[in-house]
Amino acid sequence: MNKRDFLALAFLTVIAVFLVFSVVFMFDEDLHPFGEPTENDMDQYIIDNTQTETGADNGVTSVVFDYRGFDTLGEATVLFTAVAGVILVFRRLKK
Amino acid sequence: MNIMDHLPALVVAVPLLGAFLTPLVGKVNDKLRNIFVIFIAGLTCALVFLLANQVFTDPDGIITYVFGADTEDTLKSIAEQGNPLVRILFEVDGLSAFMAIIGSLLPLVAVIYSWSFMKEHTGLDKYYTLILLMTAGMLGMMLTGDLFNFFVFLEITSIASAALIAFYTDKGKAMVAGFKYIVISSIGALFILLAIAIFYAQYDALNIAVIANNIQYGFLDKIALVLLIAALGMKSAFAPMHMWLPDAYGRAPASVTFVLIGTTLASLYGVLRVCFTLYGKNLAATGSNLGSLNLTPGFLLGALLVVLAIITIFVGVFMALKQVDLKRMIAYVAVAEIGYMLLAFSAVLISLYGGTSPNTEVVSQTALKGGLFHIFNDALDIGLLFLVAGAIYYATKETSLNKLGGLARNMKYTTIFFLIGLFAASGMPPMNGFASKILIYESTYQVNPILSVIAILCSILILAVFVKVFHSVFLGPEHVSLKNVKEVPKIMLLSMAIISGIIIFFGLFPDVVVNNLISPAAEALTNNKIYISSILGVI
Amino acid sequence: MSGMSRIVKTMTSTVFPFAMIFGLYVIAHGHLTPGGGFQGGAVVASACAMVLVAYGSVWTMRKIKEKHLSVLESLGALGFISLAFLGLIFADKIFFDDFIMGPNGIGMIFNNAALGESDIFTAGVIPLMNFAVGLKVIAGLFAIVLVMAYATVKVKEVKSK
Amino acid sequence: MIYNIPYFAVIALILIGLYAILFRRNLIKIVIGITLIESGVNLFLITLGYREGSTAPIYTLSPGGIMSMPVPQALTLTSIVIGVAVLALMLSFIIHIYRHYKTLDVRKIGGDD
Repeated sequence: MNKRDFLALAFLTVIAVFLVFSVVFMFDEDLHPFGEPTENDMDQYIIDNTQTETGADNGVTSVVFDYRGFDTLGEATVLFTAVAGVILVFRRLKK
Repeated sequence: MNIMDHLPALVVAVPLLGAFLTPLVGKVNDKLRNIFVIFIAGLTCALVFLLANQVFTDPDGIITYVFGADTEDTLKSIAEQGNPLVRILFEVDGLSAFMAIIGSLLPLVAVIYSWSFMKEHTGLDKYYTLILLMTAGMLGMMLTGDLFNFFVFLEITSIASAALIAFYTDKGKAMVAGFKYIVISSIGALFILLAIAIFYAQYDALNIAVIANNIQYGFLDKIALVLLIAALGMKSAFAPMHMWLPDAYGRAPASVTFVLIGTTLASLYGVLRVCFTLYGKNLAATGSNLGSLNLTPGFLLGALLVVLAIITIFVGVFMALKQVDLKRMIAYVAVAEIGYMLLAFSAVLISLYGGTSPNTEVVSQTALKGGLFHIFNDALDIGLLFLVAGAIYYATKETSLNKLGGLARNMKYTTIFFLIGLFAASGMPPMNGFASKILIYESTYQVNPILSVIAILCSILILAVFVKVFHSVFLGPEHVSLKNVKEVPKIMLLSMAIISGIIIFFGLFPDVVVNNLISPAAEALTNNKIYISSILGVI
Repeated sequence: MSGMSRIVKTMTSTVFPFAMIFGLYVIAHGHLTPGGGFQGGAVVASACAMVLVAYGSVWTMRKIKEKHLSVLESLGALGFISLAFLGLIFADKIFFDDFIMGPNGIGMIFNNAALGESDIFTAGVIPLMNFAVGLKVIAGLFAIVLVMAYATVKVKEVKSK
Repeated sequence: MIYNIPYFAVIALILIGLYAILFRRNLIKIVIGITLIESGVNLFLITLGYREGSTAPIYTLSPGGIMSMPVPQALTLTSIVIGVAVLALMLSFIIHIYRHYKTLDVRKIGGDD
């Protein structure tokens, strides 16, 4: 094991110990245990109103295309950007 | 439909629409496409100015726009019935409007410049599409009031920039620079997403104002702060993470670099928004005492940033001294200029929350105005220098300092523009750089005299760097290969003249700019209560 | 990349229509069942990518160019943003408003809530946006895969074909 | 405590990804590291939205009962699409870099053209 790999392992171990420690001990204060989110006004509002406000049965689609539709425009733009970028990178250089 | 009510949405939607239309228009005719792109960039710029005018004349100084529902109804239902805020909204305050002016001005000049600068290249349809997408992404980052939306626009900006940095695909170094940039920015974006998830887990909200109202500054919030500062600092080239910037700025076409400056500043805007608005409530919380110092979170953050700022200035200046490539040298000076802005903002944090200096209010306001003014000046000065470097490359196909010389004989106008940029970037009196740097020196002197001494010395070094460049590129003996160099086309000179005109105007009348543009932005930055209460009603 | 064996080609031709129909089903029922424009588009694009793998990129490039896909993608993106802009003109006159649904909606067929009854003609502007995004994703993903596959073909191979 | 296993999976994914980015020298492996971090973050988002005993937030043929939270799922969807876009661009850069330098080792690229 050379020096570089040793450093790598030491660095990652420190981060790992820190994160595991934080997950184990910080649960009751900040982060809620898996399966029990306590603050959920926004999501409950969406579940209750998706059918009447947007007319969609699928709650996720109603978020994607109605409540947070502008994000989806951005997301579609990201894909458009990537396609334009890939085509630009592989273009023919001579006219 | 009254167009004035929908300005925040149109500012982002118009360049997006233009970007989607550009490939189709490009099928018809090249010239038509160029005119179309300039028209769209100009329209965006005009819309931004109208919006800024609205914001600056608004009594609260904040314009809100909710997507997909009536703005007033939504805000009323939040304030009165206590409904949660589920939709995305744009919240434009003085700072956003100020940044958006920069973000729309740069692409306009860049597309005018590209008309003849990029004429010989293929793939211009995609090139112009990506420039417009960068514009839309930048403006979206600056105007949005929603964290996840900020992330999405950040990704649009970085993907478009990465593809454009690698525009010269026949050069291996350009591809490496693009790869570096996309790796750095996608890691940064993932950090931001992790921070957003942490906020979502605790407060079930994605809106900046709602989170800022509820924030507790607990353990997880501290992790989120570190993640956000690290990621946005990485994207705005703070010192240990600046490595991508010289590569990216140096390898991209000059017109792209000009817009890239705007994207870097948009990330810096993100840092400001996070520090002052998102965590604004917690910065003054009482911390432990160390001697006479009160270690509030704001003071600690300021102390951290001041160290980063000094390192950034040093790295930028000293690396610039030993460069032999013109564009890389200017890129390192750009790093140093970012250090100056960071120095000003950390001086604000220290003087506001450190509680050591007697006239806190004056010092922090001076530093804040200096920092914000310097954001605009940096974009103009460094941008002008890059445009000149691009013009030199256009005329000689060369950027290495060793192979250039005596250009002043054949390229008179370019030489004048370079001189203007030189004086402005190194903060010499008649130019705008002086107007903002003097504010920074003044305020940092009050915080700690050593800081301002370092700042002044480095500024002199920047002047030395550029005088050396000026001597070796424009004066001195003419190289044999450069005998037949011609002045660049008029349209490129026009775009450089626009920027020089703004620089000289800012230098001669700094008060006009400070009173009309900077003061509302500074006001918006220090007072995050208005930002929160304009969404959630009176708190 | 050249084509693969005859067995693979035959299997691809058989499976391709089914994958296509499944993808289009996912797009069309985005507002009722799990899925939507992105997911269905990804399914259809994978079907196209399967053809690309089986028949080789040179053959595929002769059938369809990335230029055409790029135009299709632009059209999809334009459709999506136009639906957002139409919200400015009709109904409540707000960007990104659902101008078909609701009390002021102008819709003839899409203007009713689903309320648990499976019907494609519900949910206002959402199915239309699903179709626009679906078109965009199909064209976009296939264009990326096609361009990248064609770029890795050796120059000799192109000339010999 | 044992129910928090998803969070540990998130930590493991992010750490493996960080390791690959920081200490691997092959460009493709760096990209794999980025996608691993992305999976970790997506898993974290999805995990946040789960309520005990809940079904998918879809009313078509729904069995009734509580539904899980829809917003994290929508965010994850957006984040996945963005990940695909970034991945495509990074891989095309790698193809070009390989053409220029005939290697994928980070130590050997970036020299003169």
